[in-house]
Amino acid sequence: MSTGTDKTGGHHVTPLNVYLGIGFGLLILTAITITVSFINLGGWNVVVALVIASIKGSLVALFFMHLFYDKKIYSIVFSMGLVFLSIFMALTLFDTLRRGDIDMIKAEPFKKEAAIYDNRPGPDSTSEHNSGRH
Amino acid sequence: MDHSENRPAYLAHHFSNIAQQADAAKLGMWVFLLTEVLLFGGLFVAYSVFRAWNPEMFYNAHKYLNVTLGSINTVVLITSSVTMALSIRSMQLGKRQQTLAFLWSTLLLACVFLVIKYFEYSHKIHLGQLPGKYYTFTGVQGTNPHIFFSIYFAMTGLHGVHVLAGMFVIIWMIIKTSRNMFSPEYYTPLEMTGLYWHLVDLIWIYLFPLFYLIG
Amino acid sequence: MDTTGSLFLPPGSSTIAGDVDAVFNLVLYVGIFFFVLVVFLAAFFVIRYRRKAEPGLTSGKDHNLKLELLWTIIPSIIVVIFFVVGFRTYLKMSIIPKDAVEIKVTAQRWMWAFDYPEGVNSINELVVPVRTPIKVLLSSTDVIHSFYVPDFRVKMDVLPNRYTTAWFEANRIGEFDLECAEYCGKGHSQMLGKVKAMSADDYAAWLDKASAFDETVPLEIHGEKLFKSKACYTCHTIDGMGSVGPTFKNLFGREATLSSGDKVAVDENYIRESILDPRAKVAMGFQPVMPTYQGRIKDREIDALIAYIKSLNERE
Amino acid sequence: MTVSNNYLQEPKGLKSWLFTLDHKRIAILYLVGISLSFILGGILALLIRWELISPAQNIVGAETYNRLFTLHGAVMIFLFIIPGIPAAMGNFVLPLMLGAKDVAFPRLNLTSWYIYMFGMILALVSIVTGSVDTGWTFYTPYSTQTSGAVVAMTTAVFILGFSSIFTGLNFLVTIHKLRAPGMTWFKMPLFIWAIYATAIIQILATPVLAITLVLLILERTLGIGIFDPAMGGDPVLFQHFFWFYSHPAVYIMILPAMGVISELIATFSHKRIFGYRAIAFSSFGIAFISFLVWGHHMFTSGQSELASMIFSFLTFLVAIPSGIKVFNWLATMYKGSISLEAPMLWALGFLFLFSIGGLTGMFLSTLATDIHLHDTYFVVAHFHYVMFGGTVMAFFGGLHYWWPKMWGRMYNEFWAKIAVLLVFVGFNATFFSQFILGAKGMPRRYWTYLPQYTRLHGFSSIGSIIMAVGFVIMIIYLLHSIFKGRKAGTNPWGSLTMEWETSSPPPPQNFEKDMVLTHGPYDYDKAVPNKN
Repeated sequence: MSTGTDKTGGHHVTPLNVYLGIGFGLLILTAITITVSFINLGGWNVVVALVIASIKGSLVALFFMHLFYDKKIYSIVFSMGLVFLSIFMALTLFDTLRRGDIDMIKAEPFKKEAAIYDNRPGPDSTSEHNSGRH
Repeated sequence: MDHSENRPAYLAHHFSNIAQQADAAKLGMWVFLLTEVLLFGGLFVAYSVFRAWNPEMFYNAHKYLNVTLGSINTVVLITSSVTMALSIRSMQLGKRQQTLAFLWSTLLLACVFLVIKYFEYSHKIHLGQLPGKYYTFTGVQGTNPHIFFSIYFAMTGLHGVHVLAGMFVIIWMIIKTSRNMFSPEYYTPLEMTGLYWHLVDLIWIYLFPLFYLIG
Repeated sequence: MDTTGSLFLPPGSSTIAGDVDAVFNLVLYVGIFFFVLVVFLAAFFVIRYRRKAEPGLTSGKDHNLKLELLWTIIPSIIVVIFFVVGFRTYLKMSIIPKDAVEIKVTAQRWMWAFDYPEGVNSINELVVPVRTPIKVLLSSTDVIHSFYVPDFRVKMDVLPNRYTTAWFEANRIGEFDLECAEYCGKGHSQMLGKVKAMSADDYAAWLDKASAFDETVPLEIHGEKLFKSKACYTCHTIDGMGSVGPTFKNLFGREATLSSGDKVAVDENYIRESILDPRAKVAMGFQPVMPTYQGRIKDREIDALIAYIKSLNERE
Repeated sequence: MTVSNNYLQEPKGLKSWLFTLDHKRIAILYLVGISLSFILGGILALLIRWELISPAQNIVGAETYNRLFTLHGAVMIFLFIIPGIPAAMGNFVLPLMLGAKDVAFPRLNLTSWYIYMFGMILALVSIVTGSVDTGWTFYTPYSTQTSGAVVAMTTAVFILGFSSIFTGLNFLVTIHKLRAPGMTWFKMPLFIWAIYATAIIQILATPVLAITLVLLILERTLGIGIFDPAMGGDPVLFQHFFWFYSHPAVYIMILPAMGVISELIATFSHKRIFGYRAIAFSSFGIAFISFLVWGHHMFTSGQSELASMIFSFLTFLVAIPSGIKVFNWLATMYKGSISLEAPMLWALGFLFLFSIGGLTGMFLSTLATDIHLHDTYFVVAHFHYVMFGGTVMAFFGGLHYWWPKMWGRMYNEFWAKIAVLLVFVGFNATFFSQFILGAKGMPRRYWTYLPQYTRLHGFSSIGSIIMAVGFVIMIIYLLHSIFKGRKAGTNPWGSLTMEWETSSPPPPQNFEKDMVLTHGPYDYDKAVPNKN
């Protein structure tokens, strides 16, 4: 088993127009994402940016990387990366964004500015140096 | 061993036919790309954590990135992806000279990308917008802007290393192609190079809005 | 529930210990049941079905839906129960009573410093009134440590640049071990302390005494006590042996070489400076790891320590 | 039926070994590296136990002690257990079990071994150039502040990670593409399923370790400030990064062990394995859940209570597939024909110890009790029961099982039984006492301890000596058997999996003919293996 070629054959030749069309589409989408970034949508900016990036990414993966024509296994392998990356991100953010649930004092570092700003004039250089004392 | 007499030289002894070998290589390559996604994934997680903590600082710091250069680089990489795809298509059709031409243009575009990146980096280094404790710039409002630049340099740096590695592989492919080692029947290494190059492009597609276009 | 102390657990001495130990014992007994079940079955099968002759064909039975559902569903139910009881007790351990007395705990390599609301402080000895909820506000000045009192079943990591909290309420008078449970380097295993739970009267008396300096005892005897209570002994010896810091034996009056190469006479001023600003003049061959005692030691106490160090010089 | 040419003899010469592409030879090369690592790690462990026999300074000071336990952890984990079963045993039997001529990418396979050796040498260099005292966990900010060769050691681990990734990648593709005709997915031996699940973890988790170590090195050299609190970073974030790899890594260690145990129990019970699909799928269940539970290492770290709750719940889920495996193994033994040869004794030892290791994990996933037990000897005992009682028992069980196939010789059965007995007794003495120590409040990584813990520590140290004697005996009779052992037949245990259909040791091309599957791996109800 597993030695036969898939139905489209190992030598699917993508029409030239598909490549050029996808490439053109990617450039258009790039232009759109740049334009949108200059419009203030509040929290939606990042959503729009990521949605457009994902459309672009899908086009690259599906056509340039042939996932659209190839066996499903490759799509599964690739999407595993996204699944596990999401798990990693989500569970980590469950910690970092929810540290003040029970005791607000735990949510913030007591010295917000890093040590390198200690002797530097800056907008926020008044913070207490001897951080152990309280 | 009952190997059939007409085994081509590029078919390794432990595979029974070319399709099996090509499928194995492709699966291996995709698994490798999966590891690349997770390698960058760690940095994406660090990015999300710190951006969620300091959204203002990220917004203020991103203004010091040059959107024009970033956009040009995006266009350059997308174009290089198209030329890479076309080089493989030409080999499928048996047009070796065309393949070479497209590979050379991909290589050239990769160079352009890195040169632009070099100018961006040197400008930041000049201003003191360096990662971590070498950060000396004072213009950015907000908490710990050096972390923005740490993550920026880590992510674009890792991406740049991948571009560089890709260039070496493309050079190798140019050599192999000009030595007539590929044919419409066998061009697996070329195909694998293409997959890798598109992934490098794909990662940049995410890096670009996340750093240059924080709205 | 009073189920504290067993083959495994030390006697519990906080209000939460009973709850924790009840959960522990629940998991323990269920665990023992399953362990005995597995070992008994394995042993029984080995004896009963021991190979006696060359085997022929054996039974091909390879599934039994009822049995498989049984050993999937029962463990699922048990783990959900474990999770729920564990989480409920955890919430009790995490939510700090509003009337808790707040004591600031600062961990640094390798000692514990405690600041009480009355302005008193102590080192390596946390004195608390019994039957009073105590909130410890934890922070570290260097690396991660962990505040661990086994008898209270309380543990919390102590982080640099961030506060963490824990609370406990001692339910009996006594002395309990305090240990650092997060690896922090060379002195990790000596980063020990005591929690002393006292009656309310004794606690008040201790606070009084701690804020006063007892002039009736000779200064060097007082210094000897401070040598222990301020945890000098974790890094300095009095018998001439090397340690993290220089030995105190024959130290006074000697000429010391600094890591900068300069030489300095070990006199009253040098010792005073080394206590208050330890990193200013570090002796050659030692790491600048000593924490500052600025704000943690009184002038009179420095006098006492100097007197004690002087007393450690051998007479010719 | 001895065949004149076998992979050990042909071709000859050192060069033919160092540049071999034969998976069997690469397995032997791995076995050498892994055995040396195990011996080194074991010596370090004995030194640690010797130091801890009493609270006084017995042989080394605190600083040296800290280096000893760091090295013991790093060597055992990165150089022994993680590559142990997959790279050494998997490399040898995986293609044989599939009826394949080699793994999918033989050159990559050899490269993995060279990367492994390079990582090993770099790790050893770090010992010479100042050593590392951070613990194998490299927690920040300690690891960014301490002196010593932290960069060399983390680079070594980074490199070893690539070896692990390439091995996983290679096996995954081999399993997909190189199965013998007739071997459908559900006719594969369960060891293959276990290796497959392991490969998935290796591929998905190890890159995160790589980037974590890169960031740690950057933190140490450039002070980038992502993990360092003084630079505005978060040390707890480092723990997330580290455990996102290192918890699944625990399953990189135990899953192949479970695969070995499935083979041993089926062969030595001479019975069709009970619940084949349940065992195969539970490997995947465990592999998937392993990515969801890393936060249980951080219940006291200052992570949010919400995260602790989620991680506690998810952690409990691991118990279910693990339990399913254990019950299926027991059901396999029911009405079998059980032979107590040495490999089966290791497998029974595994059942006993792994049950304790697994069940004590319940105390640690329960939030309330973990607060008390975290970072104490209870945890040390728990993971040794899983890693040693589980993986190491299975490793040696598998080694004894496949030994005649590897070398074509039998070891001395009597001494083999003595050795497994000594290891079993010594192990329990060493580590069961540590459960009690931990629950009583003895923190881990302590160079000295309070007087109330002295008796149990002494007991533990004596146990470690018994264990060491067992291993010394094993090394002697195994080495002896390579040269003087009785010649082994093709199928000494009477097993039905495919690796027993070729001669012992196998020819360089594995099989004399192209293999076709004729019976399932556990068809003891249909086919009688010809035992010889």
